[in-house]
Amino acid sequence: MIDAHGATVLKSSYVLLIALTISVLTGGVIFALLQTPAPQNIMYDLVQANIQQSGVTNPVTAVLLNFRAYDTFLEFAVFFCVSIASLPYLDPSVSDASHLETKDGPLFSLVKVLVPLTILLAGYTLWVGSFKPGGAFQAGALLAGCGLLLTLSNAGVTKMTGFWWRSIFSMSLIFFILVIGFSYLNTHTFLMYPTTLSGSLILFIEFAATFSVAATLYLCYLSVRGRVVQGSHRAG
Amino acid sequence: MPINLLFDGLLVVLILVLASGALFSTNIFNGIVLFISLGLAVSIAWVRLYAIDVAIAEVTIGAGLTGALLLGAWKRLEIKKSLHSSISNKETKND
Amino acid sequence: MQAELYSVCAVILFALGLIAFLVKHGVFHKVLALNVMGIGVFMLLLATSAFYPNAIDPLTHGMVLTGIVVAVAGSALALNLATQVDLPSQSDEITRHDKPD
Amino acid sequence: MINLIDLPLATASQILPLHILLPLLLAIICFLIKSSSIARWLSIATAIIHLLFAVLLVSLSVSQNGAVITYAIGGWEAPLGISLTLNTFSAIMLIMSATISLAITIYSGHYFKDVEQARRFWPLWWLLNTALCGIFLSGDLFNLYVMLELMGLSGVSLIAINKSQSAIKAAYQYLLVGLFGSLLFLFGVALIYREYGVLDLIMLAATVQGTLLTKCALGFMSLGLILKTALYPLHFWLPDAHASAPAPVSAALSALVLKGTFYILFMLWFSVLTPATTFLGASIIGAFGALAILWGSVKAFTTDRLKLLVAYSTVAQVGYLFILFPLMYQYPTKTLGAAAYFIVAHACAKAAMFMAVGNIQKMAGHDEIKRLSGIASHMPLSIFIFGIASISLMGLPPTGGFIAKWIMFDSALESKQWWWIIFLVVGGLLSASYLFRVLNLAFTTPTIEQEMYVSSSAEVGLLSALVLAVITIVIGLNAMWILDVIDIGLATATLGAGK
Repeated sequence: MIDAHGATVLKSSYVLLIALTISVLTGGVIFALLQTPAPQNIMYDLVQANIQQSGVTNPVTAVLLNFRAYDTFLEFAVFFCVSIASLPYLDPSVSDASHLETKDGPLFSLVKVLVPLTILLAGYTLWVGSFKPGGAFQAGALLAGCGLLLTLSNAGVTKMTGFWWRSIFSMSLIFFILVIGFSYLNTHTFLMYPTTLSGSLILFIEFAATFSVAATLYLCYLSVRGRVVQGSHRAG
Repeated sequence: MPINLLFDGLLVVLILVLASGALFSTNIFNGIVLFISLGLAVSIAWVRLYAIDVAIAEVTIGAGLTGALLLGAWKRLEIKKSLHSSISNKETKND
Repeated sequence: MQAELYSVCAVILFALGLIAFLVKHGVFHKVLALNVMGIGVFMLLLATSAFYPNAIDPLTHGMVLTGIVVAVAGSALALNLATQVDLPSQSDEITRHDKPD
Repeated sequence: MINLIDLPLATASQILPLHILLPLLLAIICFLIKSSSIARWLSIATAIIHLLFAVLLVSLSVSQNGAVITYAIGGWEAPLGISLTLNTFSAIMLIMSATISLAITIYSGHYFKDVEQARRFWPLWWLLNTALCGIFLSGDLFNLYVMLELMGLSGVSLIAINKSQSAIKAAYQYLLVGLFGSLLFLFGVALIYREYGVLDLIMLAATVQGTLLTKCALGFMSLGLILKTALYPLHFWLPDAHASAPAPVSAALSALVLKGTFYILFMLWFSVLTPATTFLGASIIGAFGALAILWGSVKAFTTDRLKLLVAYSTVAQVGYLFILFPLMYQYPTKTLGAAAYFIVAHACAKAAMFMAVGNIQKMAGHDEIKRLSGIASHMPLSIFIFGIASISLMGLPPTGGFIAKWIMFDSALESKQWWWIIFLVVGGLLSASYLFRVLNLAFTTPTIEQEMYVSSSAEVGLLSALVLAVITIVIGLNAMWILDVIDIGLATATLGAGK
């Protein structure tokens, strides 16, 4: 039915039937959508009224890490799950000397400039998230991109199953739980930060999350790319 | 106002064309490249919809990293396929 | 008007992804289709908040950010598993053609 | 035990977030520590504590006479923040999932001898538990989506745990189906948000109307959830996924994960988006449920592998759950009790059955039904558990399955939809035929002595499965008492109050 590499082709009559059915459905949904008036906009006022207590001035960060921090917490759990699932597929010999680029190649000199710049940019994105657009996910993605550049240029890759790597993968959740515990002692409510500290606590979580997100995304890339077999690009 | 709307309209058409190109192209590599361009076009749409945070995330994660993952997997499968076919060629020769 | 335009585009994107997911085979097309469906949903959410350009609802932005990150996690796992599956060998190919589908 | 009636509600509801925090914390610890035996004992201890919390919650819910208990996370009240909600139905789901996960935890400690596999199993297993508790407690539509994804991804990773080709293929297919289903659900959520601008379930239930857009949204959400619950004909992924996973994972997937998605669907239909539902829609779903009973039973009868047989029996049993939809529409109070009873009875029986089958497969080295003749003399306990679970699945007294079907009969008669009874009876007969096929073979003496070396200590790991089997009998014998508890809660609960 669903095959990873399947090249089987459905009969064109089925394709036509599926396309027709979905088109009719789509028409119905669009018709219903255009009939419906705009929803009441209660959230804007609510966010504006409470943003003073959230500790940050960027409303999106306030939503992600304060008002609906529970969702973000679980999203970190999703990422954590993916990192556990991907770890066993990581080939330990992933960094063998089979790569296309040598240390003198043009890519390497580009990387030498790009990597520190990306790290700086990631740090800026993380820090700016509390009052302007930006935040942990964007910064984490930038960091992961940085790791990706390093891999492309054949810089060394460490074994990612060690204890320190594992603690980086779970760092976002650990810091989050620490913050939850600390706040609980003060406010006696799950996930309610003490108002005076909330800004720094949010930054604390985002800081950890950046590394976890970056490490997980990087791990995903490495495990998906797998090991480039010696001399294979010649054979292919 | 109409010029903005015209821009939005063109952007929507571009997005739909890129999406159908990415989904229904027979060549996988072209599909992936079109998908990455779709991500970039969509992030312009996010800016138009007043969501700059989301636009940054879309460029870095949606287009950038998903694209890198797709390309990495594609390359791996290509290599696997070529190895596979060379092995089966050898087998038939031996027979 | 802008919000409506993008809502309609969102639904069409979702439908395109839906068709491609059901019709196309192979991991890349499936993952691309899922991602396009996701983009459709995100566009619908953001278009909803664009009804009030002067009072943007940040909840939708939060949801879309969460959604994008969850989508990339799912795609990564799918690609990961698909690259672990061995290619169908010659004999598999033959048996598959014999099977009445 | 603390007398919860005297306890202020605000203090008592502090247990709610612990149900998510505790498993998640354990997932991290199990991931970080190297020793799988420490992880195992920690897990067993935590599972016991978790069960105690669940018992506390149920008594809390009963002491509130089934009123909905809500807990605003972070102190942010509903439209802005997310709140956890607990009603009697979800309290029953929680205590069921805590009991079964304790049993599976103990069983897994014996099952995973391979250190690598065990080390991967524990963190993923606790993430799955987090997601399950999260689903039963969630009071927010978008949060439900995140929980669904967490449950789907951890389930997929658990299937692929032994890295065999068939397991990876099944996991891949399950993953695609899961992601697709979740996206359909999310599209529905986006449509709902487009119309009403709120995500909180209780607020939504108060404002929702039966407009065309809401109907579309409900349609998409139902489709996604039905796909994830594996209702015929969208069940195609289930047999592979449940049969290629390791036995504890199969038990969890069949007994708990399907119930999680079913719970969301049931709640959406009968307590949140009720104005958008129609009797016609419910009847169509019920009709597919009836087909699922027939199809699943026939496939179970013709398959030649024991694990596949149990997986197909899950397809059939899911059909009964969907027959509840049209009944619920006409006769909510009684049917709700039937739903709770059926879910608990099936979960216990199916988990016990998968554990027993896993043991048989492990000891005999295969699970081909033909070659299992005379196995009862080698593995009496496994076959005994399989037998009790079978009786419950067939719906014979004195098990919980019997009571569940009895109440379903009753509500079918009361709501004047007698035709469903035909399917209930035929389904019972069919399941008897395919289960007796195995039991019959297990007790015949094989004509040719087959080589089977089973050490007597091999069945120690099955003690928890035995407990589950005993539970199916206990809930069958104490039906009146349990039904009273359910009725107290459900009579006043918001679930079903919409009708």
